[in-house]
Parts: sequence; C-alpha cells; structure tokens
Amino acid sequence: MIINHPLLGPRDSAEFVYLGDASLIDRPDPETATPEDWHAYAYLRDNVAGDMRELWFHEGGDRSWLVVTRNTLTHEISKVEMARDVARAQGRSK
Amino acid sequence: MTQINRVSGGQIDRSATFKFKFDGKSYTGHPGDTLASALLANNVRLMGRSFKYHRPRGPLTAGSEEPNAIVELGEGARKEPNTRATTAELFDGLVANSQNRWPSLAFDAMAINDRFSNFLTAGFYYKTFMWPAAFWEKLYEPIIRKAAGLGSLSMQEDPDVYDKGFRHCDLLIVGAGPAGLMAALTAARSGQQIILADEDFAFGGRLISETFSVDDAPALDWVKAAIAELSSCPNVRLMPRTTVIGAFDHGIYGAVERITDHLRNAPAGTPRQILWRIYAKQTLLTAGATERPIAFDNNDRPGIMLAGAMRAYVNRFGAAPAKRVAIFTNNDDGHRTAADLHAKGVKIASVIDTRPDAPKSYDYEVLSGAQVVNTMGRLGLTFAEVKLADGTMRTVECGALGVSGGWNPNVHLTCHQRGRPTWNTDLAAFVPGGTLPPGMRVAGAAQGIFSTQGAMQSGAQIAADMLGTQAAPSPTTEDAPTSQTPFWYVEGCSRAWLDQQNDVTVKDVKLSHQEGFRSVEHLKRYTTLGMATDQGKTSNIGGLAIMAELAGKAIPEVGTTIFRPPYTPTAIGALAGRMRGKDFHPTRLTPSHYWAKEQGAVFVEVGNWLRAQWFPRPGETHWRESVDREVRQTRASVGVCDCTTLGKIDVQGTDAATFLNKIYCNGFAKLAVGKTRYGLMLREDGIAMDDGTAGRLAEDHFVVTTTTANAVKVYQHMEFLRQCLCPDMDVQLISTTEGWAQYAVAGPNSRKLLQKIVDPEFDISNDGFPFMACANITVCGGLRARLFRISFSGELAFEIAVPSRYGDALMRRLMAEGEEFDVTPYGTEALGVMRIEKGHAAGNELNGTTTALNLGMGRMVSKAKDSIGSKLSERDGLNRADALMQIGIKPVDANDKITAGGHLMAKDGPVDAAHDQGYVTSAAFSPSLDSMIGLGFLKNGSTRVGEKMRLVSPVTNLTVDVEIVSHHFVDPEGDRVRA
Amino acid sequence: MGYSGFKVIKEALLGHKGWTPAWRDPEPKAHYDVVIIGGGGHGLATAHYLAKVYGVRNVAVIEKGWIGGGNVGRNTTIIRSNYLLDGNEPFYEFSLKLWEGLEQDLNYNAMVSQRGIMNLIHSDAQRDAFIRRGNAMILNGADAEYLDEAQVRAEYPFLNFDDARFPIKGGLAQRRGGTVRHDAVAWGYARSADQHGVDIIQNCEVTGFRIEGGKCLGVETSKGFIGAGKVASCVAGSSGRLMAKANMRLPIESHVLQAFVSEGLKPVLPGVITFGAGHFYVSQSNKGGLVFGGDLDGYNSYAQRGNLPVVEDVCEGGMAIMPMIGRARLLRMWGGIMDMSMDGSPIIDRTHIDGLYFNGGWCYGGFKATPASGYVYAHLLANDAPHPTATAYRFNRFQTGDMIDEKGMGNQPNLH
Amino acid sequence: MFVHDLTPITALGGATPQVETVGTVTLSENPGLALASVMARVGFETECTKHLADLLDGDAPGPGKCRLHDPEAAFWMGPDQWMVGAPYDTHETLVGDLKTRFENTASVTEQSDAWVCFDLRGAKMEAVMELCCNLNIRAMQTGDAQRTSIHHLGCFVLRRDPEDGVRILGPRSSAGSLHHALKTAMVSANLL
Repeated sequence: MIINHPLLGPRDSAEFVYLGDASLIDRPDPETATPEDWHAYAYLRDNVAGDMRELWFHEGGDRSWLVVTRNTLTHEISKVEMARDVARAQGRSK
Repeated sequence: MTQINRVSGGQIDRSATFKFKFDGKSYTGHPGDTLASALLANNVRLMGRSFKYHRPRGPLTAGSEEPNAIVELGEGARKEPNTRATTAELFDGLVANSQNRWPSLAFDAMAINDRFSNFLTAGFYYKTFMWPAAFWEKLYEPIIRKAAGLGSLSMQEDPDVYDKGFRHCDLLIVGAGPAGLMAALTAARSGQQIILADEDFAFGGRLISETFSVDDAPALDWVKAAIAELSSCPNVRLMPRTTVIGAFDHGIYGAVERITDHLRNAPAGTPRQILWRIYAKQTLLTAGATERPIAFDNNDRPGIMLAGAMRAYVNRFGAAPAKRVAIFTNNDDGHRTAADLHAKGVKIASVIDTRPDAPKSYDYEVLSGAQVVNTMGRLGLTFAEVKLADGTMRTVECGALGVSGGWNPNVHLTCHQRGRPTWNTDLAAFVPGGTLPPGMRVAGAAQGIFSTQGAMQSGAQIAADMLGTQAAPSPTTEDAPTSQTPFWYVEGCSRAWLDQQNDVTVKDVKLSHQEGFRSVEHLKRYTTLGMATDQGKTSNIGGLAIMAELAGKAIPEVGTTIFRPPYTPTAIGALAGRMRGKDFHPTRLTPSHYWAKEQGAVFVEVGNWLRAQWFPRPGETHWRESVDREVRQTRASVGVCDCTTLGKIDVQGTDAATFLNKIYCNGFAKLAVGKTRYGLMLREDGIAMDDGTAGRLAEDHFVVTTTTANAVKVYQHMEFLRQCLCPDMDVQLISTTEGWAQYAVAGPNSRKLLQKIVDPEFDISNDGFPFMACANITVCGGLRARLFRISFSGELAFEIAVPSRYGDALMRRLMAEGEEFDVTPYGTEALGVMRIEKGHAAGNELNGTTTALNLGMGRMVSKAKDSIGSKLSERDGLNRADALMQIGIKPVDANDKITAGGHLMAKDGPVDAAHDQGYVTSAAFSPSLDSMIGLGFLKNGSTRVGEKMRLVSPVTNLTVDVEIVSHHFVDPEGDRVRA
Repeated sequence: MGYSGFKVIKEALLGHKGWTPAWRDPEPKAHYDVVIIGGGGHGLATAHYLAKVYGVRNVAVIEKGWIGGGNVGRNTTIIRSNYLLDGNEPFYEFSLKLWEGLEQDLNYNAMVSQRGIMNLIHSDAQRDAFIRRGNAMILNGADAEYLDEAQVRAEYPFLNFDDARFPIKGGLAQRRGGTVRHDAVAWGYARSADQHGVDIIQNCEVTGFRIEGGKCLGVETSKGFIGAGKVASCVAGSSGRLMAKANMRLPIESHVLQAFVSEGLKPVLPGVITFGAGHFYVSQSNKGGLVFGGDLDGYNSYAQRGNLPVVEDVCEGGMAIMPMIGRARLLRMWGGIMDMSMDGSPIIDRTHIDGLYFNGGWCYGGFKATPASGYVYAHLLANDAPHPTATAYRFNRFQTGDMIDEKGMGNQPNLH
Repeated sequence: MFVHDLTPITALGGATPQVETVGTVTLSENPGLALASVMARVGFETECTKHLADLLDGDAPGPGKCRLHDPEAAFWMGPDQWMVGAPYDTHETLVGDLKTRFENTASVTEQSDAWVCFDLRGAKMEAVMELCCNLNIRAMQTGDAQRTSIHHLGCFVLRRDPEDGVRILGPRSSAGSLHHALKTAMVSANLL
C-alpha cells in the first residue's frame, strides 16, 4: 500500500508501523473516567467494514504518527492527517 | 539425431547449433528455440506424465499456460523442478529430465493408476481409507504421499543469488504484443516514464507467431521497427523475460526478471532473477489471450495441442508438431492454423469443423459439422476418430491434432484485488470486469478485442487517453471479426480431459455436480480442477461451462474462480532475495566487538546484536569455567561489560519531567539534577512493558535507558504519548543508542579503576558521586563522557559512556589500567548470573504478562499521579490475594540442578496443571552461593519464603526439591552498591 | 449413505450412478430451536455435535455463500495443542483428541495426519519459554518433547544449521500434532450434520437480528425471517460486521493473514516446522505442495487478500531456515480474515442479549480448534453453561483483568 | 585544547576509512562528519527555524530536503527536527555552539557517532540504489534528502552534487551490514 504522507508525499506502507483504531487518541480523563470507560478505550473496537480512521507510525521515515482514513474492504486511502494535529483538534493538550 | 520436423522460416538462428539433453539423450536445437520447440523439431512428442493417472503427455501449448510439458531443468543443486518446456529458453548444454515417472518416461509403472481410474474418481479418498483408524498414517498416507508430487528438489542449498529492486513509472504496460507495442509507442511520445514488460524473451506477442502482414510487410519487420524506436527513447524501459506476477494495492506490482536462466554460464555473482517492486501511477494490461481446448475422449495424448500453439511452433520456431496433422476447431482460427501449416509443407490430414457452414479450402479436406470423438496412440497420437455430419464414423491418421475452442482474454491481473471478470456472450468468454485495480486499464485481446488491427488501435488509443497524449497511428493489418460460438466438449463414453495435469475429466465434473459440489469453489476443491501448476489457465472455463450446463444455469451464474497472484509460479528464492543465510537480518556490532574478537570471545545473538557471551581464557575448557571466573573476579575486584546495546533515548524540553511522570508508573518529577532513578513502564493495560533508568542531566534534559529488546518499541510508545496524547507538552525525543559506547564497570575496585581514567577535576568518590549519581565528565585528558553510578550486578558499579568511535580505545584502556586489579571483561552469561544473584528482573520476568505486583514492585505504582497503565493495573484479576509474586529458588541439595521453565508444585501431592503453583523464569549456577539458583513466580510467593516445594520439568525429565527464598541472593541490604 | 472402500469399488463397477449429494439443499423453515450463523468449520461442527451429542436436531446452519468458503478453506491445515496457559491448553488438547477420532465419528476421511509439529528454538530465552510450555502441555495431559540441536538435526538434516543468522539450538516437538485436509473437515461435518437432520442453507445472508425486549427472536435473512430459540453467531473473521447488527462492539479486530502453497514436489518434509527466529511455518500437503505461512499483514482488513511485503517476509524466513527451497516455486497465495482478539484467545460465551450467543476471536488458532469449538459451543447452546474446557473464554475477562495472553503482547491484536 | 589520547576507529572498525570501487561506482566510508540534531521547543518553532536559516545563511530545509552548505549543512528529519552536519574537527564544540546559538528555542543532541556515513558515486549509482531501497532515486534532485530502508536498515539518503553522488547515513552499529548490502548491489548493478 502507499500512504500519502502530508509532508513527505507518497510512501510505501512498509515504512510504517500500524497501531490500530484512531480512537486510541481519546484516552479517558483519569479524573472522571469509570472502569467501563477504560475497558471500552483499551479493549472494544468498532472494527468497521468500510472507512476506518487508524494510527500509523512512520518508523522508517520522519517518526510522525499519522491518522489514516482507509477503507478496510478495498484498502483505498481517502485521507491522511498528522496525528498531532488531530489530537490537538480533539482538545488534547498536555 | 537430426531435427526431422524442422520447417523453413521462423525466428530461430540456424547459424548456431545448440546441443542439449533430455532424459539423457542428446539433441540439437538453435538459439531462439524453447526446450519444447527443439524437442518437437527432433520429433519428440512425449515430454511428461500427468499427476494422477501418469498418462503420457506432450505440450498442449507454446507458452506459460502449459499444463503437460513440465520437466526438471538442470542438474545438481541447480535442478529446477516443474519447469515448463514451452517457456524454457534453449541454450547450449541445457540438461532436462522428465519427472513424476518410474522407471522411465516411456515405461512408467505408476501408469497402473490409469487402469484403476474408475476407482480413483474425484474425492474417492474422502470416502475410504478410514478403517482401521491407525492405518491412515501407517499405511495409506505414506503410499499416497510417495505417489504424489511432480518434480523433486535437489535438497541442496540454492547456489544462485537473487536480487530485489524497486522501479517507478508513470505507466506500466504489461505485455508487448500488438496492443502493448502500440501503447508503448504512444506512451513513449508523451515523455513520461514508461515500463514495457513481457514474460517472453522476444517481444511481439502473437505477431511473431503469425504469418499475416502489417502495413504490407511481414509482421516481424514491424515488431523490429517498433522495438528499435522504443529502445531509442530514454523514458522507456524495456523489460523482456519479465513476468508481472501480481497487482497489489495502490499501483504496486510485483515483477520477476529472469537474468541468467537462459545462459549456460553467467558471470559469477550475477543474480539469477530479480524481483522488481514496480510503483506505477497507471497500468495498462495488454496480456493478450489464451486459447482454450475442446474436451473429447482421450484428448490428452502427446501430439494433441492447441491450434494457436501449432502456429507458434511452425511460424516462430520453425518446428512442425508432426509430419501429418489434423485440426479440430469450432472457429476460423483453426483454419488459419491449417493454412499456415500447409504453407510450410506440413500435410493436413483434414480440418474437422463443428460448424455446418465451415469455410471450404482447396488445399486440404474440411469436414463440416464433424467432431473428433476419440483418439488412439499409446505414447503419442496415431489416429483421430471423427464423427461426420451424417453420423458416420471416420478414422483420420495424424501425428498431431490441433484443437481450437476459441480464446479467453488473460484477465488474471484484473482479478488480483478480487475484482470479478464479466461474461461476454458474443465472445463466449470472460472479459475484464467493472472493478479493476485502481489505475489499471486493459486493451487488446486481454479486453476481448481479438483482431490484430483492433488490438493495436485499442492499445494506442487507451494509452493516449491515460497519458493525455496523441495515439500513435495504427498500421493496417489482419482485422477478422472475432465472434466465438461456444463449443466445450464432445459427449463421449470414455474420459475427456479438462485439467490435463491434475487428470480432471468431464466425468469428474459430472460426479461433483451429482454429489452436490456445485458452486465453482466446491467444484475446484472437490475435483482439484484448476489447482495444478498452470492454475487452470486452459481448463477452468471448460469445467465451468459443463457445471453450468448440468445446473441448467448460465456460466456467469455458476461464477468464476478468482485468479490469485502470482500470474505464473515464482521462485521462492526470488521473493527472498538477499535476506538469507547470515544476511537474513542485519547484524549490529558493539563498539568493543573487534577488541572482544581479539580476546577470543564467544558471541551470541541478542536480537540483531552480537554480544560477547563469555571470554574464555587459556586452559578453560568448559563455558562454565569462564563464566564462573568472570563472576568471581568481578565480585572480588572489578569487571567490565559492554552494555551499549541498552536503548538510550534523549528526552529534552521544559515538560520532560512531566512527560516521564506519565511514561513511568513511579514518580520522576522530583528527581534532582545529577541523579538517576530506576523506572518501570506499564502498558496501558497495566502489564509491565519495560524497565530501565532515567538520569537527569539538567532541569530539561533526561537520558532514558531501555532494555535491549524493547528499545524500538519504547521509543514508538514515547512518540505516541508525545504526539497523540500530550501534543502540547514541550518535549523532544531522539534515540542516541548508537552514538555512545557504554560500559558497566563493576566490582569493589571499579571506582579505583575509573579514577585512573576520569579526568581529575571530576570527583567520583562516594561523597562526590554517590549511588545513583550521573554527570557529564571527561576522560583520558578531555574526551567528553557520561558517567552513571548504577548497578545491575549488585556490586559497587558505574556505567561510563564515550562517543562510539572511542569505545574500542576506552575498552583497551580500561583493560590496561585494570591489570593491577586483575580486571576481567565479562559477557552476557556472567551478566545474567550476577543479575539473578541480585534478583533483578529481566526479559524472562518482564514477559508481557507480569504486573508490577508480580514483580514485587506493586508499591511503585504511584496513586498520586496519572501514568500510562496505572488505572487498568487496578483490576481485580491483576490483584488477587494469591497473585504470582517473584521469588528466589534454591535446590535443597546444593548439587541438584534447577531449570528455567520448570513448574512449582507442593512438596507432596499430585503433579498436574490443577496443582500448578508457579514457574521458574531464570536459572543459573551461582559461584557466589556455589549452587544453582533461580528466579520465578509463585502464587502469593512473598509470604512463602522458607517453604519447601517440588520443581518439576517433565519435558526435561527433572524433579527437584527446592526451597523458596528471597530473590535477593546477594547483598540483600544493598551495602555493596552504596560502598 | 455410508462411505467405505467397498462402496467405492461397488460404485466404480456400476459407473458411479449411486452417489447422492453429500448434503441436502433445503429451503429454510419458519423456526428452529437453534440457528447457527456461519457455514464454516466451527458452525458446521457445532451443528454436528448439537445433533449427535446433545440431541438438538431442529437446527439450521445458514451460510452467506457456500459452506467451507471461509477460513476453514483458507488455512494452512495445521493441528496441534502446544499451548502454555491453563485457559487454553485443556481446550486445545480436547480438540486434538476429537481430531484423533474424527474419521470414524464422521464416516468421512479428512486425512487427519499426525505427522508431528516442531517449534524450533534459537535463543536461551526461547528455550526457557518453550520448556515452560512443554511442561504445561504435559501437566495438562498432552504430549511434548524437548529436542536439543543434535536431535533436531537428526530429524531435519536439511534445515540451515551451519550458515544461520540465528542458529537452531533445539526444538519443542508435539508428535501428535500434524495436518488435516481442511476442506474435507467442512464437508465431513456438513454431511454428518445433514444426516442428523440439520438444515444447511447456503447463499442465505443474515441482514439483521430481530431483538425484542432484550431477547433475540431470530434473524432477518436474504431468504426472509427465520425464527430461533437460540441464535449462535459463528462467523470468525466477520464477527465485527455481524455483531454490529446487534449493536455490539467487540474486543476484536479483523486482520488479513496470507497463506501460500508451492508447486507439487516429491516428499521432502515429514512434519510441520515452525521457524522461531522469523515468520515462517511450513508443512507439505499430500499432493506435494509446500503449504506455508507467516505473520499477519498487520492492518485491519476485510479484503481477503494481502500485499507483497509480507509475502517477501515469509519467503525470507523460508530461505533462511530451508535454503534448498530457493528453486521451488510459489504457486498460489491467498488471504483469510482473522478475528484478532485483544489477548489472542477466543471468546465462546452468551451475549448480554438473551438468546444470542457468540463464538469468535480465534486469531489464527481457529482451524485446529474446529472440533472442540463446535463441541463446547454446542454444549453452551444446549446447557446454557460453559463446557469445562472453555470456562475462561468469557467476554468479561477484559473487565476483570483475566486475559489469556499466550504471547504477552497485550491489547494490540495485530501482535498476537 | 583536547589532548585526550584515545584513538578512534571508523564505523567499519578500521583505523582508516574503507573505499571500494566496483565497475564505475565507488563507495567511500566517510568519518569526517560531526552531527547534532536540532529539535524546536514547543512554541519556538519559528524562532528555531530562523536560527537555523541564519546558520545556513539561506532557508532551513523543508520536508524531504537538505541544505548543502559549508561549514554547516542540515537536512530535515521530521516536523521541526533537523540534523546539522559540520566538519568532524568541530565535534567537541558543535553541540555547545548550537546550544548557544539556538538558546531556549531548540533541544540539541549529539549525534556524531550515532551514524555511519557512506558516499556512493559513479555512473551506475542510480542502478545500485534501485536494488537497495524504494526511493525514486532517478527522480531525486540534488538537495533532496529522504529517509528510507536499505535491507531493513533505516537510512537517510541525500542526493548531492555532483549529480551522480548520494550520501547515505545509516545506523553505526550496522555499518558492516549496510556496507555489505551496498557492495552486493554494486556488484549486481555492474553485471546487469
């Protein structure tokens, strides 16, 4: 597969390390989260058949974490974002 | 032996003669021959045996779709089983042998199977060999296994090398036939980067096997001109002998280029084949079409081949399949074959055409509305039995029979991403479907455009569309209409073959239907239709058609089996490339490696690292002698160990401390500058991930060490935290593992030794540089270095780091300066022994299932702050009263052995899984205690010190009485490390 | 109709006129006691044992496509019970024992071949781990054998002992492990279930569950509504997709695992070999093909096809350990979709919806587990209580922290 | 100034760098580089980039680029991260000098000995690289710098002047394996 890196352009997916669903960015707030929230965060997945937002690490490149929107039925990639920007946009800070 | 079937013309070079051997017999051929064409020229039709019935077989085709003529090519370690004689390029000295026969090709004892074929129908083995149960492995299966298989491996290491490479292009054109060449001529003019690949050693596709003219000149002239023009274009790369084996995601194609297979002796070191990963922005498939046979009784005898293949042999290779040839066809293409053969002086016995309105000929007899119903000839065709239109029978004498059932577009690559071809009724064939791999288009015969003129036009036009350029003008040439009337098989009473290699007959398909195996996948799996080395390129469609007829469905309703990569079978060596033997993975060497080698160190693989395991001294015959000595010397005086392999990560930024507080389960915010602290990292699921130390060199600068094994994983994990969870934290990360040579200097005299090399302005006395101190210093008169006072061995110890290129010199200096202390280098074994003696956890304990609690560090998990894994580590299942706890183990009898991997059972009572209480993770002989000792996990272990238990290891036949002890075998109070 | 050598001979002499379909092709009834979703190995085995062992015969197996078209027809055919953890080992040993009696139980020759499986050892840490595992196997009543380097060499002299990047230091063998003709497993169970009255309904896709008041009443399908006392999901690989129709999120990701077969070769490999320092395991089929595989592609996928990097990775492993296969040719490759669970172990349990049951999360342990999976699932469906060998395969183990993590990789499915 | 008496060895373990020529291509081990990474502190990205631009008197290199300049050069490693290179005789002072220059706008880390540096030159350089890594080497221009993988080793490949030359930075501990990979590719490319 080829991942179109926002900064570096098309790169072979073999350069990347796959983590999983981009929901892993949404780590529960330790102050307020219930055990159920933690269980859902760590263990439950949508596992969609279709467009999925997922985390790839550019191990063999610029060491950026990317959020890749990829179709799990066709492998078509429709969007690639810098995970750091996504995390900030979702309100994560320190 | 003379080439009695040679005819005039063709593209073989008669000026040179090649000698070659088949089954020990010598023959001659010419450059431009394939093994099959040369054998035919020598009047050899019998080239192989079928898989199941061991029926005699000759070539059915002239290309890579060949099911029958497969041989063992070459000898010794270079023997290559299952090689298609129809694609093997002839060279001088070629040696080939037939396979899957015994004792010889002509007299094959296994042909007995053919007599019993009636018992060996599709799926018979599922219905028998069941009683008695034990007999399957003992009796039935060995016989079946021995009989199965085609060619044999040499069982020697493949002596050839293979390369892998990468190429990039704007347009990849697959197939250099009429459509492909026109596409390339068009694309070349666009100036974009073009690759034109063809599996054949000669470009031109059908053009070089046909006699018609292009622009009133022989087609071959046009091909030569086209190749000449393309060769002159810097933006075009021509890749003959290159099979595009697969279409993978996002325009990545696998292609295998054969470099030396056609050479007698290639220069030493030349790769045999290269696997190219071609990154193509767009791809045009112009792979042509494959002719399909008609099934009739005994249609598998040597001499019976596809009519188009016959044209290839006669026109391209100048080899007639026999002196006297008959043709069986349901379309005009068969007549073209007859005409071509006739023109070469081959006697046409007759043309049998299933159509009542078959075209007439003045040159030879045409039997309209007739069918071949059977054939004769034990090792090769002698007669064909023909049923005439009026129902009367007639025997036609012939040494070869050309069969033409029409053509199937080569849609294979269009299916590699699970796109399904669609049925075209006019052509009675599958054509590329709606869902092609993105970026791919198809032209020419592969698209179902069977006229040469049409193929050329489509190739040019589609290439022009794809690149937004002008189509190269197409020449005028053969432009016959190409509708096909389907005709699949002749109803008979004997056996009519569909899959010739796997011996699947029309009867088998009928039986499959009768027993309910009616979906195309069931048909394939139950009868093995299309599972042979030719992947059913010539047989699938026939089986499909018959199943459709039986099911009363249209062919597309029955469906088609998906073609999967590779397009043709691919050498495993080519897919592996250079990654084999010692080059399987890269090797990482430590800075002291060359020095250690001089010392005669024994090395061990630790991940990709090579580390010194121990340093034998003269007179030491057993590894234990060396290891015990290294331990004793270190504990008695001083030892040095290369610990460069530990991961080192530079953590900087104003939030560096906060960051480490999140990464480690224990606190780091308050760590003073100039201090180091042990840290335990958890995964988010609360399980221990890695441990190490972090030294604070400045308010905003830490140096983190990881275990050797987890360096990469921990770095990723840290970047995840930095970029995905805490994007605004001011922290910067970079690995410095490779940059510093780091040595542990351990033992009571370690300070004295270091004082000799550390520059005097740095005070490393116990007060000036206490336990867990760290600092930037200089050594040997000004070389920048880092010093940490940390201990893995349990002794007074330091770790000193200098820039890698000075590591070798520093080790030599430490050894020289240490002589007065009887310094010893120690390897990973002694390191392991000392850490077990001290009770430090390592990889065997941090095994991905243990928690801080299990490791006896439960209290380290700070509740005062949030850190990765702290929350989920609180789950009940990880905090049971009888949770496993790390303990030490000692044999009751000091002479007894302890083994890692052993399980702990109550001293008396049953020994089984239900009574399992724990297990041993690490074991070693402790010179300090003069006994074997071990670390392990025991249910509620921390409260069971002093208990006597049984250590059992049935798989190594060991049972030992052991005592549970503290896992700090040496210096439990830690006085030494603080000395 | 019974199968036997005599029957084969008789039919041969009578022109094979007497063979009848291996299973019927019925239209679905309005209601069944149990509707099993998924006509793969596990679903068909469940039906077989439900009918034959637990006497529940009013059962339908509904299959979206053709039976045996999923992972039971796409795997590398290996059977073994060489597991480490107490939650797993008794179950897989139970499975291996069922394999050993399969032909006689089914009257169908699935060619269960106990040719032995060997896990190669390449480091001291690996040796320690394998010894611990071998002991766990024996303590659980399975067979295991530790071999040193010389013993491995004696059995497999053609492995790369002398030019290896990661030398072979020994092996852990399970002699009772081996291979099975995978398609025949599905067909054998289907035929037997059918003979015990089970309706096998092919080309029937489940489009939804009918759930009222927290109870599952049946399934909506492409052939209409089918009522059921109990609905049993058994679609490993597609579990996520199916259970989403019941609004369930699972501790499972779907990943593609590729498998490979070489051209037919005369016998070279007596047993199954697993390379411990690379991603490669291999056996040789009775037809002569080397059947081999390696690691997951690593990304979520439902596409049943993989990519080149893993193909190369697997072949590199093959050449590293068996350098004599360089000139053997890869004939065909394909991909199967794995239910990769969060701890690498399966789930066989009731769901929070009354009457809806779940069997999935098999990772790549699915094929070898087929008989036991069917057996214990049938037990759960018949008794509403887990079978003694499968008490740990519960949904809630991730809440309680009782993961069954053989590899110690944690909650990252693509690492299991 | 620095009078320490330890003798360095090259990444390939020699006292002097190795140079190999196969056909038209020459591979030279180059121990003459001092390296330091510069990573912008959060909130100071602009200032950091400015400092780097001054150092290189030109623009700071963007993604996939390097700035070839004497005495200091730099290439882009990642977002707000660069590798600065200078002649080796500055290795004792490079990090200190950079820290002074960048002040609190960047984190600077010693990298001199983390890498082995190879210079690959000659008419068939592109053919060699095609056998080593998936970079579109023929499309790379002078001044392009990409990270890639050569036989499983993460490397930086800098396309330099003259046109037929690339500089390859690989992990120092694997210098031997990287050298071996490049050499076998040189042999193949020469025979093809």
